[in-house]
Amino acid sequence: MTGISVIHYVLLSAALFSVGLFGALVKRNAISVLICIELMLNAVNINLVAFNRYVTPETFVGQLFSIFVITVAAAEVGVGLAIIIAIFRNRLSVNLDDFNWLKW
Amino acid sequence: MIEFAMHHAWLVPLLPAVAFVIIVFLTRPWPRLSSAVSIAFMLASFVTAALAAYGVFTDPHFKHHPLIYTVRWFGMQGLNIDVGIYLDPSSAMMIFMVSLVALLVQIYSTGYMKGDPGYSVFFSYLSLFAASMLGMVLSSNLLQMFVFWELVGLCSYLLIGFYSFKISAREAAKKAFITTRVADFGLLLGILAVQIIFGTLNFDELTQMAPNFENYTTAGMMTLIAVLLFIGPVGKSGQFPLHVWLPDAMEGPTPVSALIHAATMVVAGVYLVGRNMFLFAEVESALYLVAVTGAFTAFFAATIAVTQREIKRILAYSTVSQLGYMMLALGVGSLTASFFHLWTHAFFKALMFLAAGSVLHALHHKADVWEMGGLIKKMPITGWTFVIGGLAIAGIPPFAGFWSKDEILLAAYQSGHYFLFLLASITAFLTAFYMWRMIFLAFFGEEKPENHPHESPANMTVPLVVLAVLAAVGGLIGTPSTPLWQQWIYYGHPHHIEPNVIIMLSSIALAAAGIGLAYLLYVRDKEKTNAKDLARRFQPVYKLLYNKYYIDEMYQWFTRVVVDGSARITYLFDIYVVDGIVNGSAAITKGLGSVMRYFQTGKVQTYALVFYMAVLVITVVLAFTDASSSVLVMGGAE
Amino acid sequence: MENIFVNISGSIRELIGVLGLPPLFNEAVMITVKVTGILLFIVLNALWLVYMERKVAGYIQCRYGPNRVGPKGLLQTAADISKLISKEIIIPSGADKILFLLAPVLIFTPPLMVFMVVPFGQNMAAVDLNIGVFYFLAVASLSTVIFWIAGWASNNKYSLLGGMRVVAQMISYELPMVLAVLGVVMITGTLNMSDIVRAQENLWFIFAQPVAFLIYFIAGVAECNRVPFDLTEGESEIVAGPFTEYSGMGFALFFLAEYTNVMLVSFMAATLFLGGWLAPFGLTIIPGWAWMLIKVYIMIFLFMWLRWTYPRVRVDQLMGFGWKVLVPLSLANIFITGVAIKVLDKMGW
Amino acid sequence: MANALGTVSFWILSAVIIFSALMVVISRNIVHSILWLVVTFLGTAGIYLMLDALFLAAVQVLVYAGAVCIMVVFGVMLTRRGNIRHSNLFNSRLIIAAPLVGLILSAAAYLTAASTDNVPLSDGKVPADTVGSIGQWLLSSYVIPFETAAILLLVALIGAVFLAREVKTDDRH
Amino acid sequence: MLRTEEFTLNMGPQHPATHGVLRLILHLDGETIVKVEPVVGYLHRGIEKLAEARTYTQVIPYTDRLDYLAAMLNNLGYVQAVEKLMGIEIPERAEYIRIIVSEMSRIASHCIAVGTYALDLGGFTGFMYPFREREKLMDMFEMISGSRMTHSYMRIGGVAADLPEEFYPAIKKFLKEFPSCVDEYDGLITGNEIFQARTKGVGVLSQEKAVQYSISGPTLRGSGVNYDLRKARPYGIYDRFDFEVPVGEKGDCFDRYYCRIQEMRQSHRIIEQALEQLEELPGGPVMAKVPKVLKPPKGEVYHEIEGAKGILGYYVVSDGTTKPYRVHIRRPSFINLDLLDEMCRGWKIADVVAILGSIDIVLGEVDC
Amino acid sequence: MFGSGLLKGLAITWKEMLTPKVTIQYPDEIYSLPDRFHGRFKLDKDACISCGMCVRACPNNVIKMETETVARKKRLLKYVMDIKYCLFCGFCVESCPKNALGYEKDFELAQYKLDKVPLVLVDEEPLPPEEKERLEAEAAQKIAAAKAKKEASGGKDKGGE
Repeated sequence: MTGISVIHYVLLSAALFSVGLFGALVKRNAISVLICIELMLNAVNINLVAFNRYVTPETFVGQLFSIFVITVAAAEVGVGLAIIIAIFRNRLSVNLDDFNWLKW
Repeated sequence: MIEFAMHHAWLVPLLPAVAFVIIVFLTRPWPRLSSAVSIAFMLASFVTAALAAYGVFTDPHFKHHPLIYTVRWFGMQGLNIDVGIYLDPSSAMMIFMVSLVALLVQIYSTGYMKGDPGYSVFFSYLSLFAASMLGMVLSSNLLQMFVFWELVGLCSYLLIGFYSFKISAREAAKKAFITTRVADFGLLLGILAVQIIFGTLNFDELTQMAPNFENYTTAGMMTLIAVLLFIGPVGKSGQFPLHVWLPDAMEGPTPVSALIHAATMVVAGVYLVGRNMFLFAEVESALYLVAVTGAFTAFFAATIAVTQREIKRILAYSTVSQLGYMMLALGVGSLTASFFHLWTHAFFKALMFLAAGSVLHALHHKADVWEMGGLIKKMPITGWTFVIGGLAIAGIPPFAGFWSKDEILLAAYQSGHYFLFLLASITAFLTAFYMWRMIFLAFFGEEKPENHPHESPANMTVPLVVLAVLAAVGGLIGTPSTPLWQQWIYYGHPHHIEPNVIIMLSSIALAAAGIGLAYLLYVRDKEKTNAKDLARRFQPVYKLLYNKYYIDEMYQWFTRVVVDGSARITYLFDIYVVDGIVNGSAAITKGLGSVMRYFQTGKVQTYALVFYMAVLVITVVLAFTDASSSVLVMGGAE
Repeated sequence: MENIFVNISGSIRELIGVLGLPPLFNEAVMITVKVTGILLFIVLNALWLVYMERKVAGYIQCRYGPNRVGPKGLLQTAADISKLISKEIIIPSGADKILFLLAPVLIFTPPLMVFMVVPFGQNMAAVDLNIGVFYFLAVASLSTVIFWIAGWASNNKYSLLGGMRVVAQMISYELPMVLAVLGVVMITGTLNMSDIVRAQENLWFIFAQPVAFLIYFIAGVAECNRVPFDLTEGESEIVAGPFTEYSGMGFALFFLAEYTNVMLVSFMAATLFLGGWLAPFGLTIIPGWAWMLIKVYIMIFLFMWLRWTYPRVRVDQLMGFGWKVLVPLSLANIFITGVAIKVLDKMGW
Repeated sequence: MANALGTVSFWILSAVIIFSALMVVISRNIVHSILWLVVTFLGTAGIYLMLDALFLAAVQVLVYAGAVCIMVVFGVMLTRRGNIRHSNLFNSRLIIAAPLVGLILSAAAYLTAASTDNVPLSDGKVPADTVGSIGQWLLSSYVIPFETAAILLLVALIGAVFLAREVKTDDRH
Repeated sequence: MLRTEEFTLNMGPQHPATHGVLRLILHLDGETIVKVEPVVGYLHRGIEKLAEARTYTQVIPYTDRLDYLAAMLNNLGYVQAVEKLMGIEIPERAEYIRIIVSEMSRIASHCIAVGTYALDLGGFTGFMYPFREREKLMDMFEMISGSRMTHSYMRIGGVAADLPEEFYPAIKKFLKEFPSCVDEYDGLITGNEIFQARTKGVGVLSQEKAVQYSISGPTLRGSGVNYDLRKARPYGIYDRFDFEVPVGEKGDCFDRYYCRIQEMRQSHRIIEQALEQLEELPGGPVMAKVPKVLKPPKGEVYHEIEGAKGILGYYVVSDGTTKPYRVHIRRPSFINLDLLDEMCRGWKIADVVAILGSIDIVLGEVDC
Repeated sequence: MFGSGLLKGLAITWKEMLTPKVTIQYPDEIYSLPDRFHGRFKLDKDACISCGMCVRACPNNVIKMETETVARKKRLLKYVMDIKYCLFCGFCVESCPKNALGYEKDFELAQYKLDKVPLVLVDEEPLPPEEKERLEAEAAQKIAAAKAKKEASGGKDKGGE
């Protein structure tokens, strides 16, 4: 076994992303979908940081991107939860399958 | 100082506008402060205007070369709109007159509006009104003029409807606004036509182009433009048949009426026609239309005024009538006479309105002249200034009205339109009659015991006195022996009309006759039996006149029958044809949609699923088929 | 005296070095030794603090406090703990068993993790982390989750209410705390705790940043859920908040964790504002770590004094105070600090 | 030796991350999901530490584990209804989604493995003062995104407050 | 707009803040109170019924157990009611002793009210200091009657025994120290900004509502109604003393609390004056001449006094035998509790505790 | 000023912390009880005349008294107070015409066993029948002797009982 290289991290990221994607596609609870999207964002962050470390260690572009991603994720969770709560107040449900008013 | 004022003439409208802003945003809670701000700014504006006017009138250079400052407002391909000032003798005269009257009205208002809950607001409106009018006067192009024109309309709406708790005030404000809006539509069309045909709206450029209009368009088109442009003034200046709003406009506070009727709103139309004289002058027919409209309006309004009972209403119809005079003068091609009358009329009409306001103030808004009487003893300043105004409007020399009216009659006579001249002469007689009928009824005769009039405070009488002086001597700048006016304000070349002694004398005679008749009917005859008898004898005529020829009722009928009827027909068309098409296409879409909607579940996750399927497919296709794109996916350089 | 602990650790290192094992192993052993030492220190201290709290309470309330078990009641806490250990752990029906049992264990983790970077004295931090202060704030924020787990897993309405209160309160007061600490960080320009202590050689930051200290202290009290911010366990309202259903050892662990948290906040206050191991008035005869302890104990006493003096605030007052007073105040403090730094910099200080 | 340690910790952390992420998805109780999510985040922070991103690791813990999860917990509590033990179930798309995700993962894995040689690796050293460097970067080259992010957070804050605000129908007094 | 689910919380019967076994069913919206349902009766002992099977004298120890925090006042009300029924004049010395002990009792009760109120709001030390003073009072009660809480000291026709000699130095010491102690409560509890923030403006009880619901005692006076039976309808010899009736302004929790603090000072004044006048009296009997077996004439009587919690009334019906036909007690705590729901609505859980504490109920009295 | 109240509170608690404590260390130190203290009851058996006033005065029927009449004289057999129902109102003590019933300064009445709770003040066996008979006889003799004496003195001493 040769040490750990960037490929390992990318594979880890891919796996995490897949799990998150899977969750986002198949969970019923809206909040659950939201946290699965967080998983996906985390996978992206791992990728960014890994490439930053192995490709351009002297600069911090990847890390900076990650910081921005984290920022956006925080904002997204805040607003997303607010929307879910608002919907819940009206419909008394967080089941995404009940939210089908997006058609006609 | 004078130089400064001339080159910074934009300050004249700007100062009242600033006052408006200050009052609205800062000083509204403190009424006295608001009025002080308003008057201070107005005074500054007046001083600037006076200095600028002085500068213009002392330098002959400006006779033919107006002072123009413009900046580009916005520009694009084929449409360049400037904004700027256009200072020539006409506009200089106007800014001087408007700012002076506005200033006096504001000073007057401090007394008249005292204690009103909307005191500050009123002054802010007055400031804005003056600013709009001054801006309009100084406009360097038609569009700018139109903008201020509309602002003037807005302000008049606000001020007429100032007592918005009164239904009649609200109705009057709406009427004024809608009527003038109707007319403004014509004006806007005219402006558009000018822009399309000449490609510019600037007066200086248009002045160059208009004489050679054949290069751009046909004579018929020119006529159309002129007529369209004229529609605006017809509305704004209360010409027949759009005069209906003007008498109702006295629903606003009296200082507003004075401002509207004397200096600002209504003369805007006259000014607009005068300003665009270069267009009208090119088409005879348009000029004739103006003349006929003016003459008819003058006569028509005068006849109505004979029978009216409310003091402000009589004055309002007299305004309509006098405006008709001005239009007539323009129509017969005499800008000089028209503007001269505008000038004198501003003073005596403002004077009379303010005096009427003073009377109403004293009588607690009892407006019927028949219920007044002998007021001159209790209110000497108001009474005598009113008498001066009456003499001026009736055309008794040497008061201002005589000279300007004489000028108009002369111009009409010389233009060869004798019928119009006749109409104008009769109007002069009627004017003298109904004016003095009012004066005799209100100020002379027996005092009515139920009235307890008192003289108004100084801040109301001082403007009256100032205006009375101006009404008395304001015409002396344009007498045949001192033709200062004629040297400065003219269209084309300096106007020089030989004084016609016959016309002069006949006009004096007519005026004297009118006054005399009024004296006979209303002073000598204590019981006024003759007047009543006359009214009874010519009952149909009297009723017709008293009801203002039923014009309002005709409009009502027109609206109800013609407009509503045509609307009904259009409605049917809309329902069956237009809606048919619309609904038909909707039905087709709906039918399609009912099939297609099964693809849209409304569930986000399903969409995401499909989305990722596509991602997968694209990735696989890109990565495994095309060598060049696989680089894209796999990254890095080969 | 000053370097006694450093010397001890050095000699241990030498001792292992003799064995000739790989350096990594040596490092591992050293870390284990340090961690064990710190753990022992903390747990024993927490026990002592429980006793101290009760003594302080007693003296403030015209009584003696514990005085039966052992001399002057010194063994009271030990007795209590042994009693609690011997008690049955009751798991309420409907509780989330695993989480219910996990929460008291986990509650110790964040403070202990933070203690790894606290400089107990000169060169006496187990790990001298580059971003020490930030690490403290980050890890400390984890305990919120654990409190909430305890509240939620109990399946009790009071517990849940308490859990929600903990979360709301700690989140709200974390923000002013971070911002208050930021004032210090701005002055020093480092997040390393040892460096921050060294930067206070001339002037303790309590004098340079009095407002920040005050905010930090108030936020610290709230973070530890102590009076007047002890809403989470306000016994007159929601019985004992998240701990209502805990009995026996579970309760004891929460109890000790509270004191660990108090100690942690006090240590941080001493480090950030009170000059850490630096001796005041040149009293270097007392070793640095002792000074540190003295300062920490002053802070802890302050905590106790407050607790036995003040009533409790209401939950909306608490949140309002946090968001409407402390946050703007700390922002203003940052702003003023920034301006002051720039100005002093320009003046050549 | 250090290399071996790194390898071992990488595998451990990866196992923790993937396992806890799977637990996030599989748990039938939404609260458990969130707690597993915390574990995932902490594992990710560990990965950052291995990648010499000390600051980012702390940010990850502070923001994700400390704040985001708490927020989600609040969301769960505010939308609680019925039995929380079965609050996080699968829906009917499982049959399609599972193979799809599998395919995506294998495609990604294949492509990653296939493009191993294409990554331009660098032997540079990570600067010692990570926090300082990040600060420098944020306030020089990236000051506009930085400020934009600040505005984004503000907007999100206001938006969230507005959306989640309860419409009060009656007043207290 | 649908609202979030209502949350029902059972506060009590075993809860630290309910002052005994009171159960409050709280209907919550988040932490905000929608409705409070007090459930009483956990401490019901049937004292009124028990009284029917006892002789007139034997009822006295049961009255102790109504408001066990101010037992002397309960005794006083009952014995005065029976005396009124029988038309007994009691010796002046006994009157003075009664005043002294009942005002002491009032202070003792208010000490508890103030202390537990501090405790309810989380200030534990504020709980201990008033207890210190109460302890001294109870020592004195022990000297007088032999019991610390349930004294049974008063008798129909007087009191059980004259004051003992050792009582005088003790009460003088207490009177000297007490004002500074009240100052201490003021400093520790009243003046505390957190305490004020918790109580001011909370649970406002309007003057009209208070009168309508027949609220009494400091709870009523906190709402600004100046009604104290000792002033309004003096019983016993209360008209001989100079004291004021403290009155609140807004009717919030703070005013109710602060009324109690001020009442303690006024009671202190009354005791001082009573003691002074008592010492000038010659010695004499403390019991009127009453027969050994009491047989009041047929009839009924209602007598009310100003208790520590409010107006305490006794309604006694006699059928001419040795045992009362019916005894009914108007318990101020029970009546004051009526408005709890209304005062709590819209406030938070923590405020329920504050409001309940400010009403100062004793469950022994509520449930009777 | 905001905060002054908070500081004052701190000052008060600080002062109190330094004040010497007066707590009595209960089992070690003895609390001096006043004379009137209502503690354990004591009965002067010799003074008691078994009149039953105390039994009647008790509101709660705490006192159980058994007597036997021997030779027209009441003799106290059992005097048991079911102390768990006692209100300590003191009516029994007050009602005692002979001041035979009184208090002790002992308040530690707690017991480990329930059957130990009742306070047994007098517990004597009834006299055996022969002893009783003997006493009766003795009394009868005495009476007879007295009668004889009376008759001898000629009914002078009438009130002698």
